[in-house]
Amino acid sequence: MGRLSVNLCGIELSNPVIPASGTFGYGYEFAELYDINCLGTFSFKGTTREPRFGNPTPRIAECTAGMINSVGLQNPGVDAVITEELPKLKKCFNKPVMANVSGFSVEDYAYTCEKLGAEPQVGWLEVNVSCPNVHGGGMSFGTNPEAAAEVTRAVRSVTKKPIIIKLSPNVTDIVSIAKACVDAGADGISLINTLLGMRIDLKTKRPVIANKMGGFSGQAIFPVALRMVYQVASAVNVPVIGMGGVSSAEDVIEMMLAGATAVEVGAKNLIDPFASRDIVASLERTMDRYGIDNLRDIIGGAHNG
Amino acid sequence: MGRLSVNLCGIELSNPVIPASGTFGYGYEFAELYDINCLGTFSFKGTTREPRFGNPTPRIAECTAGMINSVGLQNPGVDAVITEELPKLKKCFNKPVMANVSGFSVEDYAYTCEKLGAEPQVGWLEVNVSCPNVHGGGMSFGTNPEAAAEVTRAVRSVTKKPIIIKLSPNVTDIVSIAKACVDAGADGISLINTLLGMRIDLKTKRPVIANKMGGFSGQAIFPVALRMVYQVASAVNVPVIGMGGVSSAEDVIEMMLAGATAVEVGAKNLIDPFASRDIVASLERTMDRYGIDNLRDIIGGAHNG
Amino acid sequence: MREEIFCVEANDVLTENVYRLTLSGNTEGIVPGQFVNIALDGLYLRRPISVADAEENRLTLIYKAIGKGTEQMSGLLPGDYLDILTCLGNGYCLESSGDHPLLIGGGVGIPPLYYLAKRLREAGKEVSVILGFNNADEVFYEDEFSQLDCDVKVTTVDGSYGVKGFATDALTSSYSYFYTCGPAPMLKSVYYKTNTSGEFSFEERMGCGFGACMGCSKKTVSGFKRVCKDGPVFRKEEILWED
Amino acid sequence: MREEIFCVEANDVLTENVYRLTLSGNTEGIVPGQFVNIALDGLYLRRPISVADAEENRLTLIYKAIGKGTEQMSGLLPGDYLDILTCLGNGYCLESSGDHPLLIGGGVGIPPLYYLAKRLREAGKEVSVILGFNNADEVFYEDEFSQLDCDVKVTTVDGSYGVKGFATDALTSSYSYFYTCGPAPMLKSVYYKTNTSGEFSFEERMGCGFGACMGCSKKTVSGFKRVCKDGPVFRKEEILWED
Ligand SMILES: Cc1cc2nc3c(=O)[nH]c(=O)nc-3n(C[C@H](O)[C@H](O)[C@H](O)COP(=O)(O)OP(=O)(O)OC[C@H]3O[C@@H](n4cnc5c(N)ncnc54)[C@H](O)[C@@H]3O)c2cc1C
Ligand SMILES: Cc1cc2nc3c(=O)[nH]c(=O)nc-3n(C[C@H](O)[C@H](O)[C@H](O)COP(=O)(O)OP(=O)(O)OC[C@H]3O[C@@H](n4cnc5c(N)ncnc54)[C@H](O)[C@@H]3O)c2cc1C
Ligand SMILES: Cc1cc2nc3c(=O)[nH]c(=O)nc-3n(C[C@H](O)[C@H](O)[C@H](O)COP(=O)(O)O)c2cc1C
Ligand SMILES: Cc1cc2nc3c(=O)[nH]c(=O)nc-3n(C[C@H](O)[C@H](O)[C@H](O)COP(=O)(O)O)c2cc1C
Ligand code: FES
Ligand code: FES
Repeated sequence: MGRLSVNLCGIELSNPVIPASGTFGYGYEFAELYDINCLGTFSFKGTTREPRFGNPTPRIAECTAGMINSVGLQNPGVDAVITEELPKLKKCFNKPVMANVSGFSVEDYAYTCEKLGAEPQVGWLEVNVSCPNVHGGGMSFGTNPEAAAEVTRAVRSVTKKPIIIKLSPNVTDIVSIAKACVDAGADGISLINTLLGMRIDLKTKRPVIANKMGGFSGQAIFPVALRMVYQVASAVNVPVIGMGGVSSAEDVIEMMLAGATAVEVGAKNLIDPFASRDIVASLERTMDRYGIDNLRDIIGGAHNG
Repeated sequence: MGRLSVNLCGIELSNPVIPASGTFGYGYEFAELYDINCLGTFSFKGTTREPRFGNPTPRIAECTAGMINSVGLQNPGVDAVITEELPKLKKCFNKPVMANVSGFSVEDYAYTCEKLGAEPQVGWLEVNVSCPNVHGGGMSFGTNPEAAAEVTRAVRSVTKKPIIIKLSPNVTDIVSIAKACVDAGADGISLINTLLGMRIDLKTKRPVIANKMGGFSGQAIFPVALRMVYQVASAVNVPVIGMGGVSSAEDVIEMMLAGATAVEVGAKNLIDPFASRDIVASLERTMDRYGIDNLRDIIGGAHNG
Repeated sequence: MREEIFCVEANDVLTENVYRLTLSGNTEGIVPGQFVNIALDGLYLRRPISVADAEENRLTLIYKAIGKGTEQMSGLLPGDYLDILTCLGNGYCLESSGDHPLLIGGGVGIPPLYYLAKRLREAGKEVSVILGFNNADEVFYEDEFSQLDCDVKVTTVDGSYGVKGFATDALTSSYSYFYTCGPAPMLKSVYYKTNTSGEFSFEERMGCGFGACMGCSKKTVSGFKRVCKDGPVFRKEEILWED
Repeated sequence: MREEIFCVEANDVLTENVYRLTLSGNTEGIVPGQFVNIALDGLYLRRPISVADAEENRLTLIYKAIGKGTEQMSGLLPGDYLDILTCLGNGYCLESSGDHPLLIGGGVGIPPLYYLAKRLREAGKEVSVILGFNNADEVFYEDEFSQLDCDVKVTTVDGSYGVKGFATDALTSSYSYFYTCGPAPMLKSVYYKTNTSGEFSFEERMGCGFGACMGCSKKTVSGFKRVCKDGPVFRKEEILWED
C-alpha cells in the first residue's frame, strides 16, 4: 500500500482521484491522451435504462470560475454501454470502474443497476438520485429522504457490489438524506452533484441554456461541496466521496480532511483534459509540503480537536 | 423619472443599486470615500433587539471568486442604532434607508421592526430570516415556509412600512418559502443571503473559520442567485430584490432580466470600496451597449417569449 | 488533440471588430476545418476558434470581438503566451471536392475556408469562393483568396460592395462540390439552394471541445453527434434541420 | 483610506522567504503602524501588509511568502502595477513615546517598527530595538535599524545569532514606553514582561480592511474593536487576552 492508496468500500484504490461522471465519457477519449490507469478509478457517464438524447442545445453556459451544463443525461442506454462501451474501455483500463446510474423511476434504477452490477469490470455502482421522479410529480429523488431511501433499497436488492448514492446539493438538509440512504443499505455516499444555476444572455435577453436552468459546477462551488462533505462525513459511518470544484491536489487534500475517502474531479477535466492525471502526479509533492505521510491518515482530519 | 429609476414597494429609487446588508456598515464609513447619495439606497448592517458581539475570529475565509464570513450579526442593538447610527447617517445620506433586521424569535423580529419602522429615515424593512430560531431547535426561520410566514405576519402587524423578507438560499424549495411570505403580507422578497460554506486550512488541518462554517458569497454564487431570483420572480407578484455575487453593471442587468426590481451588491464592496458607486456610474453606458432604454422595462425580461 | 503553448506574433485589425491573430508554435497535424480551443486568463471555458491557416510553426486565427473572451483576445500583444488545444474536430474532406469546388463563407465563417482553399489549390483544384458580408466595411480576406488564384465573389447585404444580397444569391451551378461555414440562416439557405453534395461547418456552445461532455450535441440523420468531435463539419446528407 | 496604483520598483530577497517590495506611487498621509491592502490577480481578497517605510512617492513593504498571495507577490517584477488601498488602520501614537522608547519586533512583525523608528529618530528620541528571530538565517534589517542610530539587539531562539532566546528575554528596564509587533505568543509575553505602558500591533483575517465588514473584531476592555480600523495598534490598557 502506497502513500496514496485508500480503501473505497472494500476495493483498494492506488490513489483517491476519480474523474467524475459526465466529464470523462466512458474513458477512452481520455485514454487517447494518457494512460488512464494512473487514476484511482473513474465514474463513467450517467447511464439509464433506455438510450437518451438529452436536452436541446445550447447546453453549456460559462460562469465565473465554473460552468452550467444541461446535457440531460445523454447516453446510449445500459445495453449499449455493456455491449459497446465497456468492451472498448477494457482495452485501455484494467481497474474496476465506477458505474454511474440514473433513472426516472425506482424500477429504472433497479433494472440498470442489476445489469451493470453483473459486469465484472464494474467495481462500484454510483447511483445519481438527482433525477426527477416521473411518478413523484417531477421532484428529484434526491430532495427527499424517503425517496432516496427507496431507490437505495431497490438497488441494494439487485446487486452485491458496493452501492454509493450520489446526492444532490439542492436541499435544505443534506445530512438527513445521507442518513436515510445509509440506513437503507448504501455502502457509501457521493456528493455533491451540481447546484441548480442559471445565466441570461444580455444580448438576446434570454436564458443562455435552452432549458433555462442547468447544473452549476466547477471551482466556484468548492466551499459548498466541502461543507456538505464535512457535514455528511460526521453523520454517517460509510465512506464519503467528495466532489464539487476540485481542481488541484490541494483541493483533494482539503476534501479528505473534511472527511472524503476518495475525491472526484469533474468540470476541471473539461477545461484541462490532463487535469486528473496532473492532480495524481502532484499529490505526493503536495503531501510533502503539508507534512502528510499517508493520505489514509488524513481522512476526516479536520473533525478532530 | 430617469432611465435608471425603479419603484421599490412604492418608493422611487433613482437607480436600482443597493449595497447589501453587512457589507456597508451603517453607511458613514463609505460616506468618507464618496457621496453615497448616488446609490439607490443601502441596506444597513443586520440589526437585532440586543447588542451582539458576534462569533469568535477568524471570521473570514477566502474562496475562489468569493469569501466566507461568520461575523455572526455583530451589531450594537436596535436602540444604539436609533440613537447613534441613524443620526450619524442622516448627515451624509438624505434618502430613505433600508433597515435590515435579524432576530432569534418571532418576538425579536417584531420588536426590532416596530422600533425601526417608526424611524422616519427608514424606508423599508428588510427582514433576514436566515437566523436560527432559538425556540425551534435552532433551524433557521428561512428553511421552513411556516416559520418564515410567521415572522412575516408578526412584523406586518407592527409597521406600515414596506416589508421585504430576505430569504436563505440553503433550501430545497425557495419558491414555496417566498410564496408563504407573500401570502403572509410581505411587500417584497430579497434574495439570496449567503450559501453555507466551509474551508479547511491545509497547514493547521482545521477549519479556517472559528465557527467551522460560514456564509459564502461573492461572484462565485451569482448563477445560483440568478436562478433563485428567476424562480421566485415568476412565482410571486411583489417586487424581488436580487443579490448574490453582483459585481458589475452587467450583473445588475442580468439580475433585472431575471426579475429583480432592484439589485444589492454585497461582498464586492469589501474588496473594492468604490464598487457600488462605480456600478451606478457605468449603468447607462452598459445599457446603451445592450440597447436598453429604460431599466424599468427590462425587469423580468428573460421570462418573456 | 494536443495541448500546446503558442506565442503571439501579431494581432492585426482586419475590420472594425475582426482581428487576425498570428501565433508561433507546434501546428503539426492540423487540417482544414479543424478548430482550436483557447484558454484565456480569468475565463473558465476555453474559446473555440477555427483554424484560418496553419503553416510550419505558424497558426493563423481570425476572430470577431463579440464578447468577453474575444474582446480580451483583441488586447493580446506580441510576446504573450496562450495555452491552446489543437487538432480539434474532424475537418473537411478534401478528397470529396471534385475538380471545381465552391466555398461559401459568411462573416467569421470565412476563416476556415481560407486554409481549405489553400490546400485545395495545392491539390490543383479550381476553387470558386463566395464571401458574404453585411456591408463594405465588414469585408476581409477578398485579396487573400484572390492571391490563391481562387475565383472570388463578394456579396454584401446592403449592396455597398460586390453583389447585393446574401452569399447564396451569388450561387452559380458550375461547381463539383461545396464547403460552407457561416451563420445558421446562411447554412440553411445553402442547404436548400445547392445542387451537389457538400459539407457544412457548425458552431455550438462547448464545454470541452474534445468529445468528453456531450455539451455540443447535434441531431443528425444518423443520431446525435458531437459538433466538437464528430463535427464541426457534417456532410449535407447527414444534416437534420430542427426548428 | 485611498485607492492607489503603485508600480513595482524592486522586489528584493531578504532571507529565504522574506522579501522587500519597493513601490512608487502616492504615499501621502501614511503614518507608522498603518497597513496597506493589496489586490492580487485571481485572488478574491486583498492581502494586508504593514508599511515598512513610506517616503515621498516610495512605499516599502516587507513580507514573508507563506501562502498563495504572498507567494504570488514574490514573483512581482519591476514595472508590474498593483492596486492598493493605503492609509489603513490607526497607526502608532508617536506622542506617547517618551524620550527613550523601546521597539520589540518578532519576524515579519518587525517591518512596521522600521518606519516607526525612523519617525521617532526624526523626533529626536533615543530608540532601542529588540529584533527576535528563530535563527541566524532569518535575520533581516539589523543594519537598517543601526543606520537610524537605534540601539539594536537581535535575539534568536536557537542562539545561532545574537542573544539566545526570545525577544522578551532581551528586555531591559530602561525604556520610557514600548511599541511591539510580532506573533501572538510574543505579544502576550511582552504584555506580561513590560513595566511601562505601550502599544501592540495585531493581525486578524480581514474581509475588507477598512471597517465595513466586522470580520476582524477583537474584544478589548472597551468592547469589540475592528483590528483594521480601530487598530491594528492597541494600547496596553485596552488589551484583553482571551484563550
Ligand atoms: C467550432 C467553432 C469554430 C469557431 N470559429 C470561429 C472563428 O474562426 N472566428 C470567430 O470569430 N468565431 C468563431 N467561433 C465562434 C467563437 O467561438 C465565439 O465567438 C466565441 O466563443 C465568443 O466568445 P466570447 O467570450 O467573446 O463571447 P461571450 O458571449 O462572452 O461567451 C460566453 C460563452 O459563450 C460561448 N459562445 C459565444 N458565442 C459562441 C458561438 N458563436 N459559438 C460557440 N460558442 C459561443 C463562448 O465560447 C463562451 O463560453 C467558432 C465557434 C465554434 C464552435
Ligand atoms: C494588519 C496586518 C499587517 C500585516 N503585515 C504584514 C507584514 O508586514 N509582513 C508580512 O509578511 N505579513 C504581514 N501580515 C500578514 C499577511 O497579511 C499574511 O501573511 C498574508 O495575508 C498571507 O496571505 P497568503 O495568501 O500568502 O496566505 P494564505 O494562507 O493563502 O491566505 C489565505 C487567506 O488568509 C489570510 N491570512 C493568512 N495569514 C494571515 C495573517 N497572518 N494575518 C491576516 N490574514 C492572513 C490571507 O490574507 C487570505 O485572505 C499582516 C497582517 C495584518 C492583518
Ligand atoms: C458536463 C457534465 C455532465 C455531468 N453528467 C453527470 C452524470 O451523468 N451523472 C452524474 O452523477 N453527475 C454528472 N455530472 C456532475 C459531476 O459528476 C459532478 O458531480 C459535479 O459536476 C460537481 O463536480 P465538479 O464541480 O468538479 O464538476 C455532470 C457534470 C458535468 C459538468
Ligand atoms: C461580511 C458580510 C456580512 C453580512 N451580514 C449580513 C447581515 O447582517 N444581514 C443580512 O441580511 N445579510 C448579511 N450578509 C449577506 C449579504 O447581505 C448578501 O445577502 C450576500 O452576501 C450575497 O451577496 P454578495 O454575494 O454580493 O455578497 C452579509 C454578507 C457579508 C459578506
Ligand atoms: S463540447 Fe464537450 S463533447 Fe463537445
Ligand atoms: S476587515 Fe472588515 S471590518 Fe475589519
